[in-house]
Parts: sequence; C-alpha cells; structure tokens
Amino acid sequence: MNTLIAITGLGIFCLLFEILNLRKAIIPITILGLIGVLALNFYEFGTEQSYYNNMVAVSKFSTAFSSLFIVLTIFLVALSHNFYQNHPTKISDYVAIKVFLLAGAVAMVSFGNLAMFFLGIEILSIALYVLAASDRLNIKSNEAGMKYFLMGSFASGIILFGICLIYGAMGSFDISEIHESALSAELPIWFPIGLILMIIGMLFKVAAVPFHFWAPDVYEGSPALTTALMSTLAKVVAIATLFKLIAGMNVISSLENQDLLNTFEVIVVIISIASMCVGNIMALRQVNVKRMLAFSGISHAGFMLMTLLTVSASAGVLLYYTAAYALSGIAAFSVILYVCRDQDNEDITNFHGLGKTNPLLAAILTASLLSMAGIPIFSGFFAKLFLFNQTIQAGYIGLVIVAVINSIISVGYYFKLIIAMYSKEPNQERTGKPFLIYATAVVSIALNIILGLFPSLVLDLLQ
Amino acid sequence: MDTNLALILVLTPLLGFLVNVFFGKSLGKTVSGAIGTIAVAISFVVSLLLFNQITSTGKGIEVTLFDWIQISNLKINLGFLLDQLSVLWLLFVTGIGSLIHLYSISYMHDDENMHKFFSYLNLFVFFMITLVIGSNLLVLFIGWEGVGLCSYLLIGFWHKNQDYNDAAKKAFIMNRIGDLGLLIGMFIIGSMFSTLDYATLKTAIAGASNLDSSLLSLAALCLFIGACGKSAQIPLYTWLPDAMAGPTPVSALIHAATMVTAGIFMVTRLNFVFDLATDVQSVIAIIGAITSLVAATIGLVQNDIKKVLAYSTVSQLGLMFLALGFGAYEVAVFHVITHAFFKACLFLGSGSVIHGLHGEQDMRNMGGLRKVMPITFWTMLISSLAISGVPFFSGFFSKDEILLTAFHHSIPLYVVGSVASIMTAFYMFRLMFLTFFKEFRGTEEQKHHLHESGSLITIPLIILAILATFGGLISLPGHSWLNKYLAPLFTKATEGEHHLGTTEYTLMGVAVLGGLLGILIAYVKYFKQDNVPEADENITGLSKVLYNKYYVDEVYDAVFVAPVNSLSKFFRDYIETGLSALVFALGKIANEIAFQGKKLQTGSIGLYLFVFVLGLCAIVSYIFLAQ
Amino acid sequence: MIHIPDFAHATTVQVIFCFLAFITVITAFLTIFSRNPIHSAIYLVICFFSIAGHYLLLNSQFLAVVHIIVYSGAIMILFLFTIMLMNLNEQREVHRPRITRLGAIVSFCLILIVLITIFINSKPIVGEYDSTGEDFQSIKVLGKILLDEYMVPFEFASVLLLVAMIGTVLLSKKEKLNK
Amino acid sequence: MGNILNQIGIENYIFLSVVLFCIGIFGVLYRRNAIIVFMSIEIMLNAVNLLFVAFSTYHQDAQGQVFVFFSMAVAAAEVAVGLAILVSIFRNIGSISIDNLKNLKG
Amino acid sequence: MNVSTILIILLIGAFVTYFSGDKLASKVALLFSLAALVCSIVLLNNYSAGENISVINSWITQPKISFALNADGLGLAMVLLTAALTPIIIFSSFGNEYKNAKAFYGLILFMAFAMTGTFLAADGLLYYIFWELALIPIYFIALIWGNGDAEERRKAVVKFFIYTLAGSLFMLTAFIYLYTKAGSFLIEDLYKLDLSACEQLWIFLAFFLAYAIKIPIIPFHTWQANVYQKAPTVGTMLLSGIMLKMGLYSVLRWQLPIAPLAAKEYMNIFIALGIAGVIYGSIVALRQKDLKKLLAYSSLAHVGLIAAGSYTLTLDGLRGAVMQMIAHGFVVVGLFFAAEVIYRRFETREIEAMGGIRTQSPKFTSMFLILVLASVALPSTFNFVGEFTVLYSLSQVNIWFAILGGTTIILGAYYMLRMFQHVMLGETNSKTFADVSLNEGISFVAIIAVLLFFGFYPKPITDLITPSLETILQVINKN
Repeated sequence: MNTLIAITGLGIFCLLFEILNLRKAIIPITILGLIGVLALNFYEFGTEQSYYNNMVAVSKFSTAFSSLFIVLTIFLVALSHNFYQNHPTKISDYVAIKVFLLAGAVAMVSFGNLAMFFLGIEILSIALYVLAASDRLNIKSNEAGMKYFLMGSFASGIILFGICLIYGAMGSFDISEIHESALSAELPIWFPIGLILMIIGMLFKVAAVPFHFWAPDVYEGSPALTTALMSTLAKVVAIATLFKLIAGMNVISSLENQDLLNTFEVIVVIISIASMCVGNIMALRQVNVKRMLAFSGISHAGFMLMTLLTVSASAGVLLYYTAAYALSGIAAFSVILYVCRDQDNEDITNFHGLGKTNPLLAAILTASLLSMAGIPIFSGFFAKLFLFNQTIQAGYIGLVIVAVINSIISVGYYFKLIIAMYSKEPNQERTGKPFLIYATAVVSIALNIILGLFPSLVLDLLQ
Repeated sequence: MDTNLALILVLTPLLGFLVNVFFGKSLGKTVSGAIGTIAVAISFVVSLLLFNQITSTGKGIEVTLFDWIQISNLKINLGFLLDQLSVLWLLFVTGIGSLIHLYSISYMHDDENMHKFFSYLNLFVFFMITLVIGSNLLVLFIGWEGVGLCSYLLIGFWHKNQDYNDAAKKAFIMNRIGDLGLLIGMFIIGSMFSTLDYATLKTAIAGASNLDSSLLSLAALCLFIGACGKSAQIPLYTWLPDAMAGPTPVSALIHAATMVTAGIFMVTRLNFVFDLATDVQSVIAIIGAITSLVAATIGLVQNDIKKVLAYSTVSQLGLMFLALGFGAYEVAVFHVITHAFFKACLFLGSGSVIHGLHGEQDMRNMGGLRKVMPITFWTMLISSLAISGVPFFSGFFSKDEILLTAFHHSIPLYVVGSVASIMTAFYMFRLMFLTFFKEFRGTEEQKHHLHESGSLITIPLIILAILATFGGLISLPGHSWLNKYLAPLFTKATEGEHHLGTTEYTLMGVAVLGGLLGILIAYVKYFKQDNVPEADENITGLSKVLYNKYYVDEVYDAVFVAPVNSLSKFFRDYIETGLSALVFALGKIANEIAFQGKKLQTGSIGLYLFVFVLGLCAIVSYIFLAQ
Repeated sequence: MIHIPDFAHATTVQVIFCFLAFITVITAFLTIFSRNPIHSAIYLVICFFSIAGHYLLLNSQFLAVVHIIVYSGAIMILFLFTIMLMNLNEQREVHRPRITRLGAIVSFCLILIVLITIFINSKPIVGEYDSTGEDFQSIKVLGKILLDEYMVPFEFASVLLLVAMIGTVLLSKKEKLNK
Repeated sequence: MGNILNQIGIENYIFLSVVLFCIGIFGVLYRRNAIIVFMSIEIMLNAVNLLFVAFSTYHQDAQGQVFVFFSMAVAAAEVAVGLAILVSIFRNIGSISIDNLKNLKG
Repeated sequence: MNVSTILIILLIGAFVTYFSGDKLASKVALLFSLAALVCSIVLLNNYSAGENISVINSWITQPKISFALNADGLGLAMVLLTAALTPIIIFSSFGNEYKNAKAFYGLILFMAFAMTGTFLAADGLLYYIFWELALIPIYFIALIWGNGDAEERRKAVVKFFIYTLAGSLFMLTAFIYLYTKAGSFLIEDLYKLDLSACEQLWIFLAFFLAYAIKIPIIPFHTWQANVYQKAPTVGTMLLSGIMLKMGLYSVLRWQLPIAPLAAKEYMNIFIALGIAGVIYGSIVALRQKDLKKLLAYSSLAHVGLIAAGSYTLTLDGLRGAVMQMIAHGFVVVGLFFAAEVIYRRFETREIEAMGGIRTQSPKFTSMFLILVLASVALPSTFNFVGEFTVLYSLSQVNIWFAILGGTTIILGAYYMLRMFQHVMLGETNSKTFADVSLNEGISFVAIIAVLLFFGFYPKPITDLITPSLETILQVINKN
C-alpha cells in the first residue's frame, strides 16, 4: 500500500518539477525516488497485510512483482533521458505517465478488490495508449496508438463484462470473499463465464494467440522506448496479473467443482502452444527488430502461460521467468534505442557491423538474445528450465516438447540479428556513448547474468 | 642376456633408421649407406649368435618387454619369441638384407635422397624383424603393417611420378584388405582361446576338448586372407607386379625375398591352427596352385624385365602355398629360403642390368649384355637354372619337394604345379636369352655407356649366386637338416621325408625334363629363331590377354574401385546435398509458413477484432458448450 | 428458459422494461447503421437515455442522473464536438468491402448465439428474489460506500483521470520545434 | 417495496445486456469510422453498466452501482484519450477511417 | 586443490586474455592453457595418489541443482585431452594473424573451459550448461573468423548451431524428466533410478539425438563437413579434436548408464548406425575436393567406429572407444593443422591445387605422413590400440560388425593415401613451399610424440580409465 502511495506521490512530484522548472532534475530525482520506493517495497516484503477494506492486499507475490516492476521502471526512466532529448517540454509528462503506469501496474498485482484491478489495468492501458501514440507527428505512431486503443478498449469491455458477471454470481468484488465462495457448488454459470471473459481480456493484454494481432503492429509503430515498455513491463504485468487472478480467485478449484477444469486446461495448453508456434514462426521473416521482438514476446507469452497449469506451485517460476525475460528485454531495447536513435526505422540492416563499431553493446545485445533463446548461464535458460521442470512434473510432457521445438525455432531469428551484428560490414557511423543507455544495458544484462548464476535469489522468494 | 640380444637385434635397424632420418642428409651418401648397412649387418650377426644358441639348446627364447594392449580376456604383451622358425627367418632376412643394403650403396648412389632410401630400408628391416620375432599375433601385426608401410614408402620412392605413387598406394591398400582378414582371424582366435600368444595358443588348442571347428576354420580362412594380401596370392596378387615401380633393391629385398614370405611365415607359425582346418588347407593349396599357374602364364609374355621376375615371384609364392596347403610347412619354408637366394640374386642382377642401361627395363631393348656384364650374366644364369629346377641347384630340391608333396595329395594340383614350373623355366630363359644374348637392341647412346657394375653390386650377386647354387644342401632329400631343425614347431608328425623310391625318382625326372623342356623352347624361340617380342600394339590373341594380365586390374577397377568411386561421387553429390537439403527444408518450411502467415497480419483492425471474437467464441463455446 | 413476457397480463413494469429494452436495442442498432455520424451520436444519446430509464426502473435514481450527466452531458458532447471539429458530418464512409460486413455479421451472430445459449443452458434462477427492504441505493448509502469502503479506488480513479488528462495534453500539445 | 426483479427477472436483464454488448461488438467490427467505433465501445460499456445495476438490485447491494461510477470514469478517460489520438490522426492524414490505418502489417 | 581449479584457471584466462589486448592475447592464452595443462597433470597425480579431488556444492535449492564436479579416470582422461590439445591448438595458430585477436583467444579459452566443465560435471544440469556453453564460442569463432563465402558460412554456422542446440534441448527435456523421477540432477541419483523400459527408450532417444548430432552419427552429420570447412582451422581443431569427444564421452557417462535397458535392447541398431557412419564417411571422403572437408568426413568415419564401440556395452568397447577418442583427438588436430600449414603457403584448400610439396619440404612431409598413418591406425600408433580394441569388442558382439567396421582400415587407407598422394606427391609444385617453421614443428612433434608413445605403451591410459569404465558397466548391468 505504501508503495502504491509513494509511487503516486512520485508521479505528482514529477509534474510539479515541471512547474518548478526543474526539468533537468526530473530523471535523476525520479530514479532516486524509485530506488527509494524499491527500498520501501523491500521493507514490506514478507508482510501479509491488507489495507482499506482489503482494497490492497500486500503479499509476497505482490511485493516481489512490484519490485520487479519498479526495477524495470527505473531502467525505462533512465532510458528516457536520451530518448526524449528532443522533447524537453514534454519530458515531465512522459516520466510522470510512466510513474503512474507503474502505480497501475502495482495496483494490478496487489489488488484485493476487482475495482482496484480494473482501475489498475485501465491506468496501465490508457498510459500505454498515450505513450504508443505519443510521437504525434509520426503516422506510424498514430496508427499504433489507435490500433492499441481500439483493441484495448474492446478488451477492457470484455474484462468489464467478466467482472460484472462475477459480481452477479458473487455479490461482491472482494477477492478473498470470491476466493471463499468460489468453492460453493451452488454457483450460477455466470461465475465461470465471467472468469473466462476476464481471462480472455488478460490474454489480450499478454498478447496470446489468437488475441495477439495488435502486438506486432503496435510494437512496430510505437516509439522505441514505448515498445520497450510494452514488451517488458506491460507484458510482465499482464501475465502476473493473470496469474494472480487465477490464483486469487481460486479458479482452478472452482472450475474443478464444475467439471470445467479439463477443458480449461486444454484451452490453456492450446493457447500456449499456439502462442509459441505463431510467435516464433512469424518472427522468422521479420525485418524490423521491434516487430521481431513483438513476435518473440508473443512466444514468450506462450511459455509464461504454461505456469497457469500449475498455479499452486509456479509463482516463483513465473517471477523468475518474467524477471529474466524483462531484464533481457531491457538490455536488448537499450541497444536498439542506441542503434536506431537517428533512424526512422528499426530494420536489421541498422545493426550491421555493430560488433565492430560498438563491441560492448553488441555483446550485450547478443547476451540478451541468447538469454531469450534460453542458452545457459543467462537467466533465460534457467527460466525455461524451471518452467519445463514444473510443467513436466505436472505431467504435460507433450507441451514441453512443443516448447522445446519452439526454442529451437526461436534461435533462428535471434541469431539473424547476432549474425548481422558480427558478420556484416558496418554501414553507418555510430558516435557518442550516452552514459545512461550504456549503464542501463550493462546493469540489466548483469542482473540477468546474476540471476542466471544464482537463480535461487529470486526463485526462492515465492516458494 | 637374451633380452639384450633381442633388443639389439630389433633396435639396431631402428637406430639406423633414426640416424639416417635425422642426420642422413648431412652425413653424406656413403656414410648414410654404410650406417644402414652396418645396422643390418649387426642384426645379422646377432641372428647368427641366436641361431647358434638355438641349435645348441634346441629351445626357443621368450622375451617379454611389457604389457601392451589390455583387452578384457586378452592380455597382449609386447614380447618376442625367438625359436627355430623365427631365427631361420631372421637369418635370411638380415643376411640378404645386409647384402642388398651393400648393393644399394652403389645402386642408389646417384639418387639425391639416398639417406632416405636407407632409412626406409632400415625401417623395413626393423619391422620385418618385429614381424618375425613377435611372440604373439599382434606384435606380428605391428611388423606386418610396418613392412607394408615401408613397402609403400619404397615403391613410391620416386614420388614425383604419380604412377609409382599409384602403385605404392595400391600395394598398401591391397595389403590392408589382407590385414583386415588377419585382424578378423585374430579376433576369432582371441575370442575362442583368449590369447593371441603363439605358445599359449598352441597349448590351448592342444588342450581344447571340443573345438568349434567351423569357427576355427573361419579364423584360419581369415588368416589366410591376410597371408594372401601379403604374399600376393589370388585374388590379392595384383599389387606385386606394380610394386616393381620401386628401386630394384627394394624389389629384391621386399618383394622377392622377405616381405612377401611373411604370409608363409604366418601360416607356418600357426600351423597348429591350420592343421585343424583341413578344408581351409585345401583352399590354400588350390589357391596356391592356381596362383602359380596364372602368374606363370602372365610371366610368359611380359617384356619388362622386372615384371617377369615379379610374376615369377608370385608364381613361386603360389607353389609355396601349394605346399602349405598340404601341411608340408617345412617344404614351403625350404622353398622360401632357396627362393630368397635365387630370386634376390635375379632381382639384383636385373638391377645391375637396369643400372647399366640407365633405367631401361624393357627386354626388347636389351640383348647381348653377356659380354659387357659377365658377372651379372653368370650369377643370373645360375639363379635362372636354380629357379628352373635344373638338378643340383638349390631350386631343384625345394621345388621338387613341393611337387612331390603335391603328387602325394592331389594329382591335378601336381599337374598344375608342374606346368607352372615348366613355364617358369621357359620365361626365365626367355629373359636370359633376350637380355644377354644376341646383339644389343638399345640406342647407341646406351650402348656407349654399357659397363659391368661396380664391386659393391657384384659382390652381393656372387654371394647370392653361391647361395642359390648350394642352398639346397640344407634339405637334401632323405637327409634333411631343415626338417629336423624345424621339427619342434609342428604338432603333427610332418609328412616326413619322402622315401626316395621309384615314384620319387620318376617324378624328379619328369620335373627335370619339364624344366629342360622349358629352357629348350626358350632357346629355340629366342636364340635359334631370334624372335624378339612384338611391340605393344602388335600383340594379339591370347598373348594380348596374357600381356594384359588377363585384364584382372581392369576387372578389379570396374568391379571394386570404380563403383566405390562413383558411389562416393553419388554420395557426395546427391545423398550429402539431399540430407543437407532435408535439414534446411525444415527451416525453409518454417520460413514459408512465416511468409504465408505474414499475409494474415494485414494491418486491418477489423480482421484482428474478428479473429479476437472468433477466438473468444471458440474458447467460450468449447468450455461451456462442448460437454 | 427465456421468460417471454405475457403481454396480455403484463404488469406495468414489464411493459416499461420491454419498451425501454426495445428502444435501447433499436437505437443502438441505428447508431451503428446511420451513415451520418451526427445521427449516430443522436441515436446514441437516445440509447443512453433509455438506459437511464432502465436505471430508474431499477430504482437507482442517482445513478441514472449521473449517467445522463456523464454520458449524454460529457461524453456525447465530446463526441459531437469532435465530429463538428473535424467537419465529419458530411463525410461518407469509404466503401466497406462485403467481406468485412459479412465478417461482422457472422461474428455478431456467433457471439450472440454462443452467449445466449450458455445463459439459456444455465440453470434458471428459481423462486423469489431477495428483498431485504434495506436502503441500498440511495445517495447516502452510495456516498458512504464510495468514500468509505471504496475510498482507495475512488482516489485511484483520480489518478486514472489524471493520466488521461496528461495523456490528452501530451497528445495534443504542440512543441516548439527548436531542434 | 418488493424487488423489481420479481417482475422482470434477472435473466431478461442479462439477455438485454448481452444483446447490447453484442451490438457494441458488432458495431466495432462493422463500422470503419473511428468515431462510430468509439460509440460502439461506449455501447458495450453501457451494456455492462446496465447489468451491474441489475445485479446490484439482484443482490440488494450497492457495490455494483459504485462500480458503475468507476466504469464511467474509465469510459470518460478512454474517450478523452481516444479522441485525442483520433484528432492527431485526423491532423496527419485527414481521415478517421480505420481502414486507412494499414501501414503497419506483415 | 580440486578439479575446479582448472576451470577457474581457464575462465580467468579467458577474461585476462580478452583484456590483455590484441598483441599479447595469443601469448597470454598459451600461458593459461599451459597452466591448465600443468594443473591437470598435478590433479592427475593427486588423483592417482588417492586424493579426493571432486567437488560438490549445492547451487540451486529448488529445483535441486548442485555444483558437482566429479573427477574419475574417464573424466580426467578427457580433461587431460582437452588440456593437452588446447595449448597445441593455440600454439598452432601462432602463424596466423587474427583481427580482434583478444576476443578470438578469449573465446578459445572459454571454450576450453566449457568443454572441461562438460567432462567434469557430475550434475546433469551443470553438465548441460557446460555443454551448451561450449557451443557459443565455437559459433562465434566460426562465424567471425571463418573463411569462404560469407553467406555460405553464415548458413552453415547457423545450421550447425540450431541443429546441435535442437538435439541438446531434447536432452534437457530428458534430464528434466529424470529429475521429476529422481528429485535430483546428481549423476549418482540418476544412476540409481529404476526406469521402465519404455521410459528408458525415450530418454535414450532424447540423449541419442543430442549426441548423434554432436558426434555426429549419420544421418545427423550434415552440419559437419560444411562447418569444418568454413570455420577457421583453430575452430575446426577445437570442434573435431575435443568437441566431438564431448558427445562420445556423454554417451559413456550419461546415456548408457541412465538408460541401460534401451541400450541393451537396441544395441545392434546403434552399432549398425555407427558402422554405417564408418563406411559412409569413408566413401564420401574419397571424392572430396576440399582438404578440410575430406578430413571432416574421415572424422565422421572414425567417430562412427568409436560410437559403435561405445554401444557394444563391453569393457573393451568402452575402453577402446575412450582410447580411440584420445587418439583421434590428437591425430585430427594434427591433420587439420597440416591443412592449415599448407593453406598458409598456398592459400588454398583445394586438393587439386596442391601436389608436389614433398620435394620441397621433407620435414613437413614426414610429419604429415606420420599423422596420415596414425589416422589409418597403423600399428604402433595410439590409434591402432584404440581401433583394435574397438574392433575386437565389435567382433565379440557380432563378427559382421567387426568385418564391416574393419573396412575402415581399407577405405581409410584408400582415401587418406589418395589425399596424401594428391596433396604431397607428384611433380614439384610451381609454388614454393617453405618447410615447417620451428613453431609449426613443435606442434606437430608434440602430437606425434603422444601418438607414438601411447601407441607402444597405452598402459597409463588404460589403467586410468578402466576403473571408472568398470563402474559405469556395473551401473549398466545392475539389473
């Protein structure tokens, strides 16, 4: 709760700075503030408490994920400095929106009431619509914003309908009440329908097949930093929320009571497989790096959805997976931001010869791609490992084999980029070494590797 | 003491090899030649000492150096067995070896790589000694492959000529085919008796109660295939004539006197195995006979002086195998020894001729050398008489023994052997007449330079001629020293010495007459009628077939080499690319799907939402309606 | 099963419900089918009013008022302004490919059938509906709940609106192109 | 007074709401004019709001109605942002047909 | 001192090399690789003295993964192979100039590190990690420093990477499955597992896929020739000399003991595959135009035989396989180095363009010939010891296996001598060919010395590996 308040306060401070003409201080102070929030959040870790009539329920799960979100936001804010260099008058808005977005995200994982959940997801979505469309003179950005907005509100409508049906069945929005009454046998059919609609809405947010179509277009059209935000923070938030919804509302047991569990699991398996396959295969022929990473994100969503099959045991795995994925995503996007600063697109050709001109950045991008591909020592590997382990233990060996095949396919396009960096001749000068970009890239990939070397650090948090 | 002796025996040639390899060039030709020769000579002296010891004690010496290869049920030592057989072999290997080394000093003096030549020769002697004195089959195998290697190196000694290299390669590979047989034979024996050690094996076989005779036969057959490769028997004989590409001393040492007899050595060594495999013995006899006949027929029409000798070698080896096939090991060994003398002498003689003619090997371009090269002529004549089986020369006794044995076992094989002998006499004297009689048919340039070879060449010739004359004494019919000497080796009572009865004398007479007949025909054809073989393109009919060696090389080429090569091309061009394409196809398929999939991503919000709704309907209806 | 109103013996409430429902659905359709955006907007306003009528029928007057204020008063005005601003009233929509329309109709039918079928298949609510008699929807009660129990979401909604505000400003603000 | 639902039945509200919701979906799919699409989305949200109120009465519980307030706030915020995006698109390409938004694809 | 020392040396070496700059990199790398060699010898000493040099530390608690390195004879033998070949390989590259040398040598040491780790790891997952880690450096080495047409190279290298990764991911799946059964990745726990025949079959196949691609066994070999050809020679040496052995080693260490029933049941099929590789590889090698490709196919043939030996499940087979692995490792490195030596002078790898080298370079010829002969397993070389043992073990299974496998000695001789003839012999080449330099000579001599020494006296190696192989066999035959 304190975290939430602090974040919101920080957002307002950002706006105030603009008024106080402290533009230059915004980013450093925001970062410091976020670090403070992170500390606060750590301090809260381990306390199970609910605030304000259980509107906000702080648990290990919520604090752990909140910390991850905060860390990601720190990186994203740090990257803002260079990204918004040409928009000095808007920087406070950008930063404030990101901070509010974080507030929404934190609300989404620590909600105790569906109202909070709904408001959280809307804050997140609206902030993202704005950010996607924020390059207002760029038609691509407009288009991305519009597409995202239309489809996002559509999905919001479905989520809202789901919440409504749940309310109809339960007479309450409170998660713990729903959790308890979910087991009663006398539930009207509205409850499972509502659940499924909500889950579908969330599947849209995580960009799972067949609700994924927006992702590539929006990722491609949005300004690169927004894409970074979407592919790391937003995706992670969405999947974490989905997980929390399913875990928090006792979905599994209640579906089991109504003999719907099998079909539900079949659906999850199918969506997971479809996401992995579609994401990976479609990524193969992409030229635009952001678009490629969008498809890669779709496939990762497929992987992460596997945790929904083992909800009771896989919170830690999900946390680990999301952390690994998001950290490598941040590292990758920092490099992309650097490389495509002055370009009007993010095509692979821009990366030619990066290995020669900027070996460090090339190495970082390589590392992050390897992590996403699941090559050992990077945390992406362990993430997949733990995930597969969990899933095989639950008996879904076929699903794991499909996932493995998909991992193989994914190497194909990740390596396309690596090859472009190392075995092609550079086609442009790359000057300047923006400190914040370098720092972000290095720190995020270092964190990624540390997670790889000591997975227990994160994994055991939620066990 | 024994160990030291054995080590000196083995290591001196190796040392010679090493010295020549590393310092040969700087030492100068003569010195390196001398080192090579001395190294072998020392081995010869040691062999003599050992021979002396063996004859006096009558017991073999076993030396074990160290464990070599460990296999679960086999423990293979690197060890030596110096018994009657091996020492006998040692004697003529090192003896003739020394002579040929001596000969080579002069013969190879013009070659810039003389030190290399000597190092290879020394290496050969080293491996040959290893082969002979190994205490088990695997040590024999070291030598076996080692001499093959040296043979390869020496055949291809003039490596600028790719034909020679081809010949060298062919020799090595043909040998390797045999080696595989030998290996398989070893495997079978190893698994049957858990040992490859001769001595242990012998006792094991003697003690074995119920042997799987078919398996043992198989082993024997495989071993015989090995022997076929090394000793140039059908079907693996074709390398030997080609091997004449090497310098002549090599042909004399390796391809006449020593290496090619390794097969006979091995069979004799394992006589206790072959004795139990009677059907294999028949095979050996038949193959030996056929080889001797086939090689002899080819030898009839060859014009290359060394080729004639080569086919003669194959033919003689065939006779030895004929004897082996009848279990008459000591007879085969006897012929090995006499053959080593006279064939080495013949080769060296031909070398002397070639040397004198500066590399000319075609007999059609020779003639009349008798006067210019008297020593060469006389020594070669003696050897030719010996090989033709003219009485009281060494060959007479040994060949006669073989034919006698054959007669006692199988008349048809006897006839084949005899015919081969007659042919031998014919082509040997064809060689003599064409080379040494009548007028010189070469160029004026060559005629001008004709001369007798130097003493380093003639001395070995003379020694060998003497040996070729008197070598028969070691196993005179009825009073065979050799048989007694070798007796401890054999399990079966040997065939015993043939009682010199009427039959024997008759047969002897027939053989002598046959030999003389061959000589006579040659005399008539090439001396009286003064025929000179036709130029290559004019050869027709049967002669053409013979001249082209029954087209065996061509057949092998068409049946084995060409298919393998085209298979290789086929694999390379189709299977490999196909497999590769198959793997790539997976990627291509994925890419193609991606390409098609991209079309689905039209950018139209309507479509996206449509799919969204469809997905929603599908999920909801699956969960709630599809019960 | 669908409870088909028995018009012969329908109560006033039922008649009103049917009437309102009819209006709602029809105007909703008209909103979509009108060619002129202004007409659409007006139909939508009517639709919202009918929904407010439903709220009144359900006895939640406050909500009905708020609904009219927010939707008809604010949101629709926003729409109309935009339409006017862009001078869209004359704009004829580009030709819609048949496949689009077909797709829309198909998915409409499909989702409608699926949802309706599910709800029909579910076990009907039998018996009387509870009527505790307590006041649960007066302004007083709503205010209490909203500012007590739902205080945090209430505040959080302000963050939402703030974000929307910053967002709209961000999207519309012109920058000096000084670089 | 009795529960009004005794006369109408919650199912009817559900059906009405579903129909309205589906009309909203239909509108989103059917129309290419972005403004009308927005309106369709508003119809969807209103359908849900209606159901909230109905459920609220059904449960005799005010929370549903409170939620409607939030839902309205959200709708307002969404419309504001959506229109802002729309306006900037209109400024850029002079059209508000979503069919013109097909640059991003593949 | 325990086995992790050598890993640390190599890892630190990799980084130090990277930071030492382009000029010093090669020397620093050599220094560290020699240090690793010394360290491995010291470790070997300690091991033979009966000291415990294994390591086991817990690493990840849930799922239970340990940092466990187990040094037994087999592992140490392979480590020794790696440690001995790495300096030779590094030293052999001294004649070449590499751009960005620090990265190049750093990657080499890193790869040595990963491969050493693979040989030592006693925890399935740790093993897998090292296994995959070894793949990354070679990928970059081949990609960046490789030769030939860039597009072709990319294709070949990516195919190689994806292909091998594909195989190993199935292995990973198998490991995870095993974990769910055993509750641990530790090798001894996995050895203790009692799996049904069906499970074993699937696990066996999953492992097989990984190893068959890595080794490679036909028909999974298609990556090999191209990558060998395209990679820089150093990379080829690392690949063929050590990395292939990872696959073979893993067969012995992981595949056979974990799924013995399947191994026994389908033994003949897998032996047959290995032998098919022998024959196929030899035949394809015959008509290769590119020297490195030819050597690649020869490698295919040799490893086919080793694999066949491993699958016999007899002590002889395993022992022969290990010895052959070591021997092949040395000989193939030597041969590729010879190809490189020629390339340095002639700038070509086309066999057609060579020939007539012998007259100009007696030393090189002799050394090359010895390597060729070792490669065709001439007795008195170490290769013979290995090949003989393997063939013997095959003959114990079925005499036909030995006969067919034995064709390697014929076909091998055929293509190797044919190659030697066309590369080295014939009329003196018009291009000048300087004889080997001292640096080059040292590498050759080192390799040849090892091959000849163990050819006559393989006992140290036999004694080293036998106990651990016996343990493995015990596990295989436990029921």
